[in-house]
Amino acid sequence: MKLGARKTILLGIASAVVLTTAGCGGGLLSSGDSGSTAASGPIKIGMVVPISGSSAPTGAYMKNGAQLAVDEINKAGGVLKGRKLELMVEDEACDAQQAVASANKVVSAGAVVSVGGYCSGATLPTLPIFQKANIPMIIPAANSQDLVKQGLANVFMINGTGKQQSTTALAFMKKSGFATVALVDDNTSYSKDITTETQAQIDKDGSVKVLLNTSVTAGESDYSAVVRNIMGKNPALVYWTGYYQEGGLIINQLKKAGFTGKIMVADGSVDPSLAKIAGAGAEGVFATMTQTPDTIKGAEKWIANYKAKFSSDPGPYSTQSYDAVRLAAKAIEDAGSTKGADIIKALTAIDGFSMFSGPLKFTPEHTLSSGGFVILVIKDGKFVLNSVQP
Amino acid sequence: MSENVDSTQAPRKIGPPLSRISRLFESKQLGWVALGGALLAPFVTATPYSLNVMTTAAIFVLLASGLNIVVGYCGLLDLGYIAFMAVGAYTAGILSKSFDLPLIFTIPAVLVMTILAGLIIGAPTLRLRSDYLAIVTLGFGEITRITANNLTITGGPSGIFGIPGLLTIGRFDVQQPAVLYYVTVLVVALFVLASARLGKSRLGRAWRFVREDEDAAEAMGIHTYKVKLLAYIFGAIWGGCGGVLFAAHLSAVSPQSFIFLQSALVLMAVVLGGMGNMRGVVIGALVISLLPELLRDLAAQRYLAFGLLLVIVMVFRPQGFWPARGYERDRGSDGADEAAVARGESR
Amino acid sequence: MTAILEVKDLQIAFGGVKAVDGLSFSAHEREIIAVIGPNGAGKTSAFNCITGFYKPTSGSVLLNGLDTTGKRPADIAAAGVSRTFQNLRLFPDLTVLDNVRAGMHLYGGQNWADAILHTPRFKRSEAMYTEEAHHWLDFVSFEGARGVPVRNLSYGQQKRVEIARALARKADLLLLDEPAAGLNYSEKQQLLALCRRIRDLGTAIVLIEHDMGLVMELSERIIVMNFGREIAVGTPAEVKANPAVIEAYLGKDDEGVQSNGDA
Amino acid sequence: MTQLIWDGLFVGSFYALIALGYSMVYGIIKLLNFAHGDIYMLGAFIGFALLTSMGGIPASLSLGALLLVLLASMLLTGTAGVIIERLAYRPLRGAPRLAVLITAVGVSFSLEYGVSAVAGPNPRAFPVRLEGGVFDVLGARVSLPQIVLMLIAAGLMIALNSYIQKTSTGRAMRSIALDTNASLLMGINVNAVITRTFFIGSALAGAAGVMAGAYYGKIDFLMGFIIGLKAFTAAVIGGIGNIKGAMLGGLVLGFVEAFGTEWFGGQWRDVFAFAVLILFLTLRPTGILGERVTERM
Repeated sequence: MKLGARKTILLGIASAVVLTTAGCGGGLLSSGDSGSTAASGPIKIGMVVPISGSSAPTGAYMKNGAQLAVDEINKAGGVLKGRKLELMVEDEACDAQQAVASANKVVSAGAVVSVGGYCSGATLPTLPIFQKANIPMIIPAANSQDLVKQGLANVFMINGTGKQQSTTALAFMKKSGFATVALVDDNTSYSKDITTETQAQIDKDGSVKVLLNTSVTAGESDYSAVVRNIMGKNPALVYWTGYYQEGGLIINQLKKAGFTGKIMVADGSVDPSLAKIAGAGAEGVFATMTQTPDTIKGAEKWIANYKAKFSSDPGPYSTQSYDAVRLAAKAIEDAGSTKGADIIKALTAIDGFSMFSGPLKFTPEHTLSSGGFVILVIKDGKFVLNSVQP
Repeated sequence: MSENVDSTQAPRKIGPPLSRISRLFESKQLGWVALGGALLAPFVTATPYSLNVMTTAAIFVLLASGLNIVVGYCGLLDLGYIAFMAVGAYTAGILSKSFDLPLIFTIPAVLVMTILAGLIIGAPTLRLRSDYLAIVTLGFGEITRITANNLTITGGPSGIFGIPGLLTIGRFDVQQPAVLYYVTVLVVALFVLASARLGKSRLGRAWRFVREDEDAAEAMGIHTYKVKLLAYIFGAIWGGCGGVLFAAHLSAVSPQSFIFLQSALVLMAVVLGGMGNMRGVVIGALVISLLPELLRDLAAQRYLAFGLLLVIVMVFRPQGFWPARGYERDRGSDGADEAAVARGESR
Repeated sequence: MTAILEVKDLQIAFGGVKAVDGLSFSAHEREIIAVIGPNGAGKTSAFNCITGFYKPTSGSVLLNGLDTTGKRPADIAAAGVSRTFQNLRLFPDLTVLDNVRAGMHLYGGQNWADAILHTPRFKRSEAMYTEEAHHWLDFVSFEGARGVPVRNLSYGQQKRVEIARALARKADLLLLDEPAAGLNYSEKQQLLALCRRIRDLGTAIVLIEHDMGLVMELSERIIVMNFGREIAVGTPAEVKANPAVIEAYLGKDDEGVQSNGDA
Repeated sequence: MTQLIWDGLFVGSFYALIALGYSMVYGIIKLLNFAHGDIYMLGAFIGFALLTSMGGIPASLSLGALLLVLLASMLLTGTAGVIIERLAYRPLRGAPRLAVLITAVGVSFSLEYGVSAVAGPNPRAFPVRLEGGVFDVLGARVSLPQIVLMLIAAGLMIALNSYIQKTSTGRAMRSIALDTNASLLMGINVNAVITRTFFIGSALAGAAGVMAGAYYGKIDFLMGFIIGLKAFTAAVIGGIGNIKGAMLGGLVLGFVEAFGTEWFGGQWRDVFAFAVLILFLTLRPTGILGERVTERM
């Protein structure tokens, strides 16, 4: 009786498998092409951003920005004679494994363009996936030099690179006469990229002196060690290139320790919460950042739309994501098709497409010709455009 | 109070496998059925996504079966197991990238490195009491991650990317998702079989003796320290090979993939599945790795669920959902023992 | 012929307390020696010193002529000692057979590679393990299921399994720590017979026991301990007559009666 | 230099406060309460919730309000600790260590992701800040908040110590630590004492959480993980199960980290702490003050 039972289950499983095999499509035997370049119906746009994890809030800002653009375009009649856009958001959680899974999901779903990418470390392993599928990537936020180093044809970055950011930073230091600077990163690839670039450019330029270039461990509360270090060197400017969580703490603790010099943060720290965490000490903190709606004249209408739609203020990279989608739509329109190769061609050809960061033209290595970085400063707990610009 | 006295008082009861179902689950063929299912799965769905998810799951199964040797068989709680995978992945990645080798040729080096890692972590700590050991392994896990994050040879925080594929022979590239999936499944199957067989050998029994009562084991001439170290080394090898597959699968290795959370997930797979029972562990691994993919919307809450589940399982069913079968065939037909169990329990 | 076990001036102290204070005795082939004495006399401590679970403060232990003082238990077991514990120390979740197989660990006969590849060698040795296990269970006349976890067995059965495990070690010297504790009269009689059968294998037995009846009937020599010291040695008759013993043990007969009664 | 010592001392007092809970629980039921660090996190969030519910607090009253909240959170985290012990640990009393440890890991996860489910994954800025004058002591900048916090910490530890030394409960705790079964025979209500132990330990951790929130100003649901491990390290350094040792260990670890980061750089800070932990466990598991435990057999 035992044997009998065993046989039946074996048979059962086997037959079940066979049936499903015969039944469903998408299997090895069925035609592998998952209809990514279908000639009709909505056009899928994939977006892999952090929905969970410590960077989740930024992911939400990006998602909203992209959604706003999609809705506007669809309201205006879509692309390629009335085909609607459809945004597909998947979680990246700043983890390579998650990102790869999500990227594959997006590819499988037949997206024709990817407009995601926030954590450089997690975005890097997704490059080969989109490349294999020949899907263009318009990366709105992640900006590590490593992304474009490999010179992949399908990768475009519309956020300023670490290099461009550090150029702006250096220019600002020289212009406002900061002779000595301390570079502090949080040991993430994004952050280290900026410090290394800054260090390199300063060394080349020579007019500013780096007194200290150090890293801290993200996720801790007590940064007295680095604070002590900075106090010892007493630079005119501290340039923090990490994210706002630690940035706020370090600013706060620097001020508590009686630091009299100025502090500047990179775009990763440009978040409303920075000032909240840093407390009173945040006043007068500079930031290197691409234009945000609050700093762009004539963007009030855009902000109003955003607020009306999501009943919350736009945040970091809302604009870049918004532009990424518009750019994708434009490229598809120009290409006149949803074939990856055509869209990539169209993207490379684009010239003068107007975005928040200014008119767009890609450099040979597919980055912005001008990073569009500006200097912000915190006034009454809000980031505003600084009077002095490099 | 003494550990051993504790373990005998452990609130466990392993009932006899009376129902037909459980007998089926104990059947020898089950492994083959599972393998068959895994091999046929791509015929059902072969989108890059599903293949990716299935490959990840398979690698996770390998990890779980490795940790099962350490935790399940030998009863050593390792909270930093993912470190071994990190060692494997980084060794493979660095070598294959810098010498532009197919990953497969890095395996010897990986073995050496992981065994070394096992010795380095195990040798000083295995004399510690189990709870100290747990924390120390956790410490080693974190140290490994942080070191990988700080060194330049490991590519610092952004890690290593653009790693060459597992193997390419002429126009045949193992890196194609489907092919890679099959390779992974077969490798994993072999490892799972191997660890299951180890569990049923003299060494495997020695591990269980150590788990149940170290002193009694010593008294029978078992070098508990050596035996534990062996468990560690085998666990390390399993993890290291998992690392190679991981590197091949993602073509990139970065520190964020080796946080404590990952170690904890593997541990959950082992504990929930049923410590010491390879079949249970495989199921546990599949559930832990596939469930979040199936219901991505709940992904954010899954750790809460897992945490609660751990507590509940430990309190109400410490041996896991599918515990190791506490029975073996007696000299006579195995009807005898069940009858006897009834007697045994009626006492 | 050389003694299987030779204990010379064994001493162990915990803090200030001297649990064993200068114990010396030796055991030969086919000899059954009983160590008796009131609770806390240091009998079990002495056992733990001999088997390496305690490191003696001073003195030496020789097994078949070679010095095993302060070696780790596994090595001493390999040198030819096997033991049972005062209160059962089986592997509760493992089957009866596996518990007995534990005693055979030193047989070897396979390595991990054999296990993974399931080589003929592996199959042979596994078969041998099982056969031996059954043999020793038969030897201790263990009836009942052998494929079930020992935790499901009765106390008496578990005691048998523990002895079978110790025997499977095939040691020259067998240390039994209160083997009769908690057994009823008939079980004790069976134990008596079993000990004699073990003795006839050529094994030397040293047992700690409170049941005077059993001790007197079974053992050729009796060592009486008190406060860690050996206060008397000799045949049952001699010890019975020894005034020091009588003093240390007021009414040893009650002892016997009690432990007979508590079945 | 003096700055270095002062900072070490300050951080160390936090570690000590949490280490106490570890040490007490371990000393009494040999349970490594993996979730203890998350109780600290819980305390911070409870404090956060209470303060925000109070609404705007004038700076003049902030310290008073903070003290109130501190006490309230201590009560609540203490209770939480007791509940956890009841539901998760007590059923496993006498189970193998492995099972209990895994349970503790589970509890830790439940707390972390439970809080993140309720309060959201984003870090929160603490509503009330301890701001205050700064003065110079032998070249070290010492701020009023720091002194206040360290006084509170010291006060709590002294109170605990005298509680354990003088009261009958304290004696009971010590006797259980020595021999649970014997204490049972002596008619000590072991469960009651263990409950009390969990309450006190968790309350102290909760206090540390609120203090950290008020001083550093940022809290998030994972803040307890690393500091929990550090606190355990501190407990081990001092000699686990030893109350004075826990305090000492906290301070020592504070120094070790301060000097370590000074010499090796901030990114190695955790490596440093863990290395110390491993060294102590392997070379001197009884810690600095822990007396030699007689080997069980």
